[in-house]
Amino acid sequence: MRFGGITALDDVSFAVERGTICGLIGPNGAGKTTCFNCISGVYQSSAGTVALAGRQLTGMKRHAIARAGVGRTFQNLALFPSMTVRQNVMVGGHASGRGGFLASMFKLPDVRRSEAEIEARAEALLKRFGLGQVAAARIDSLPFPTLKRVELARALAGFPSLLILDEPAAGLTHEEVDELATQIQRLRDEDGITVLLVEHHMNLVMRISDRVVVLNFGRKIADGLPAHVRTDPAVMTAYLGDDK
Amino acid sequence: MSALLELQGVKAWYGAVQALRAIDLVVEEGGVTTLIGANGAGKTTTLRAIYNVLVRREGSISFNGRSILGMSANDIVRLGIGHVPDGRGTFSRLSVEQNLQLGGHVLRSRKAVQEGMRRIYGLFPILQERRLQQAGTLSGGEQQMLAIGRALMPRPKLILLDEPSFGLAPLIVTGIFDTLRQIRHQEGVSVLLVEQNVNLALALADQACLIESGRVVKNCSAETMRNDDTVKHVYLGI
Amino acid sequence: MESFLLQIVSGLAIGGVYASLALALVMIYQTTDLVNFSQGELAMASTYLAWVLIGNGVPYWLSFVITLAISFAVGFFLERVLMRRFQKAPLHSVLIVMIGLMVFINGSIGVVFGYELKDFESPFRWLGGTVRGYMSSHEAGIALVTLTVMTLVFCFFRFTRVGLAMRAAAVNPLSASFVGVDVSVMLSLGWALAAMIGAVSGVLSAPIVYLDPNMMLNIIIYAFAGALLGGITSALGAVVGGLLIGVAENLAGAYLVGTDMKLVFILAVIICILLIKPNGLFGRNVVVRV
Amino acid sequence: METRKPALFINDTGNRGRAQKLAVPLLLVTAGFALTFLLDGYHLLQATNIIGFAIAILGLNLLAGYNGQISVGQGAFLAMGGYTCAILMNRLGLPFWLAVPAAGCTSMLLGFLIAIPAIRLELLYLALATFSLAVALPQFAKNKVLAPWTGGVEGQSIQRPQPWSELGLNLDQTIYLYALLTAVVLFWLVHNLVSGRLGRALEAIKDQPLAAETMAIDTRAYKIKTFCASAFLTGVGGGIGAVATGYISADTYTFFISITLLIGAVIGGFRSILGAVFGAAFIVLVPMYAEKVAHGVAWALFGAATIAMMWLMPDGFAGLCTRLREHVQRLISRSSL
Repeated sequence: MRFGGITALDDVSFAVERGTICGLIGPNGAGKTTCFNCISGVYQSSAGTVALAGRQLTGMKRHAIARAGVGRTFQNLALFPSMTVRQNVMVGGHASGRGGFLASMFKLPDVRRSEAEIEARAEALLKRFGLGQVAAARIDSLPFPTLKRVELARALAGFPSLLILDEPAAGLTHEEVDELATQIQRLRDEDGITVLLVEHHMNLVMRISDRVVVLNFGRKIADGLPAHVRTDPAVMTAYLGDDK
Repeated sequence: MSALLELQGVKAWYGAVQALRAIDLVVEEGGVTTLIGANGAGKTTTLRAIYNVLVRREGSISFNGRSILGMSANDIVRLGIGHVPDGRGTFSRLSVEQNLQLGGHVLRSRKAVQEGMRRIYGLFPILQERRLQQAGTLSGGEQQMLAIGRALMPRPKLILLDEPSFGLAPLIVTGIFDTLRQIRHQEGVSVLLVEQNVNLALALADQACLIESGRVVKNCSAETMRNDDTVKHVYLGI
Repeated sequence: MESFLLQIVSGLAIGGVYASLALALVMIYQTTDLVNFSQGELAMASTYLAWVLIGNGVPYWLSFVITLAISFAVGFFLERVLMRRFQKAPLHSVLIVMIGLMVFINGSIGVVFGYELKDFESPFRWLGGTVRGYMSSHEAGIALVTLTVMTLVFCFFRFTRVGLAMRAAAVNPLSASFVGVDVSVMLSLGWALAAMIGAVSGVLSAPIVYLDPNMMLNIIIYAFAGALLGGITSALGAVVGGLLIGVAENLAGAYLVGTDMKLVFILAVIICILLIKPNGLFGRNVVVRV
Repeated sequence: METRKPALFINDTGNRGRAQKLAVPLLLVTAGFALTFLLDGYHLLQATNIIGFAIAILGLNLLAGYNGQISVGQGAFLAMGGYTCAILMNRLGLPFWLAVPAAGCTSMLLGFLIAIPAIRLELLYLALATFSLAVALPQFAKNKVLAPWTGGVEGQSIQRPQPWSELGLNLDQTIYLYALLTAVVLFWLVHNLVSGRLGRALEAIKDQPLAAETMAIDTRAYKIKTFCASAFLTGVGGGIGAVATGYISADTYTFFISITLLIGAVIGGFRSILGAVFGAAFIVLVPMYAEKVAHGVAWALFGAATIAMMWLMPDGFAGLCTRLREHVQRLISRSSL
């Protein structure tokens, strides 16, 4: 799996190994989010390519990228407020469902079966993330940390092979971050999902990443094991400023 | 020296998201306090909480011994707190002069506005040259000067500076910080400085406050903070 | 050739009416990013007010001034009392509230004054029948008054403290509050000024289209077109756009599609602008954030 | 991480029994059926009108309430449906029960043509464009070129269809019953659509278009299809209205008809199926009585009701019912504890 030379940023290239967690960090304005959006197709990169398991994603429509196996979460949450928690997670399984407008209107047997599959998948995920009790609750009635889990469950419902997480730790307490770390590791170890993690919470990134990529001013300034990256002088300068 | 601005146990929320959990902070009369911390730690949010914009907050915030918790931003300006927001927030489609005029919006007379503009042009001669240009056409450094000048128009007792170095070349940043030193003495203004560039900020400040995930980790003199490893821990997860 | 010029000149005059209503729309758009669908009906209500005043023997220009003042106040309170409650509501709710307001005003005026057409005297009779054969005296009057109003509006925004504060609040409300501008008052003032400028367009167009509760229905569409053509973010654009639409409407009516399809023509213009050049002639790029 | 007890539940799948879910619709259909034999001609005509409007509003609800696209010019589809029926019945002698679905189809075609530019517009501009369409609509109807088909300003009568006398029904009853059956089928279809996977996709597009796309939902295709379905429904509604009234003209399809549909949707509740029936009843019944007082009263009431509705219960009458039911359920569950 590789992302070759994403521009809009300045010639950034890096690759993420299958079944690993890769942390993408950098100070404010470093281009993390831009990079992120290039991968999920929110922005079109002006040059360079993004490829998933050898398959070109560049130029594909967003929904097609999602169908190809890229799942994501959003920094400020992008849940669907007119739906329940369960329905939110079920939307995540949209791609695996069958039946168009007419088939759905007449509730053909195939549509019923596909609906049952999506629901079963959603139930399993709700249970896994401890959301069983709030499955029928409206989104706006739930606290933020719970919603973050809903979003994670929703992203998983689509069977992604690559999951990109946009600041999953933002707004969480220490204990909640610990639990999040365990969950992300489970994604890698049990589901075999590749995770790209954009995060400000250094502690989390350093703890669970197999590899860390550091951006600054739209350029890659470091790329390697967490232990190496955090002692890299270029990274120090980027974060703390020049030592004068 | 006595406390000019004091925050005690301040919490703040963006909608349902709690961004500040417990912030205690003091800016002394005539002093410079810097608020440092990694991205997303809640530095900008703290300034917004003081100014009562975009966030819902709890706790105690007092200025000059008087609680400003229930006040709206436009009243807080009148009390003498200027704000140089993140991203500078200049009115890009208005001219430099109009930006400064707006900075003097709370001043009563036209004469006071004129006088204030002369003062600001004295501090930043380049702004006088660019007087009639649209603010959006200025360079990043000039916009930063304009934003600072605008905040200084009504002679505030305190200014809140949000990342003045953001997106600027190192040489320009040094220039801005030199000017800040000069302003501090010339205008007798206290400063609450939020800055990502820790070393630069600590060189200017007397007091420093390090926060992480919306909580104060360490509150001490800038001198002590410089020699403390907590900073590295917070920034780099060491 | 003679008649072609005539069409242009009279188009410019009626364009003045569209321009003022378009200016009113832009004023609210600038502060709230909303197109006020009830702007035309507000102007219609103002026109009825002027009609009542004149009917009761108040001199024309005094009625004009009183109407503007009351419209100003109504606009101010409408924002304070009604629209403010929907400040955080989803966009479609606010649009529906505006349409509800429009329907309410239309119906209420209909109940009080009835739906039959009423004559509205032009105040410009004394100018004589036509000016050099090109425009009727009323058209010349429209041009004169709209020009004056626009000039006043521009001076207000350029030279006064409040005008500058309003612009600041529109460009960047957060920064405006950082310099001590009370943004919420500026919002109300925006509605007040819009209602006032809209009233000018209503009172001036009444002698042409006659007074009835539906008089502004077509005019508001021309004003939409004008505002969009100029770029909905630009006051100057609204004025130029309004004038251009006036001319285009007249020319299209005379040479292209016939008077009975003018509205359809304008509809096509609106859709073309939206699809091809949504920022209009003078509008700035609206940056979409993700 | 202990989760807070949820404050509000929505009834999604599995919360209520099947019988309970069917109770209200069954009751409505039975009552509707009974009305065929209870009402006299004039009132039955009004009831048919309500059904026609209900189907039309259902189309608007699907478009705006579920998919988040607003249409202020929905009258265009109503007109398309009405004129199609008139032309097919008068010119080709088609029976009304074939003309009405055909009306839906022509209207759907128009919907498709409008959708292609419309889905590119942001909500505000979509509202603006459709508002303008609503104002310009009568000019299409009055247009001289189209007049041979539309009947222009004078309008045209629609041939009275044959009643189903074999079933012992007179003409009014025939049309009413046909409308009722059509409505039952269409409401059932739309219910199926919105309660399944596609319904969730449509709402996802309304709530968070960007997130919807990252869930592999093709927003563009779904928006166009929704537009078409909505136009179909409103066209059928327009066809039924025209057949029931037996006469249409340019004045039938003024700007006000578009706004009336919108108001009906608001009153009933955008995001509901049965709300369309309440909304339709409101827009037919209120003018029937209010306009006796003075011309314009209904319109003033519509405006006031719309504002009040958005202020007090933005989810309309249907939303009020849901909340009442939730309230009752909570009381019951509390007392049983």
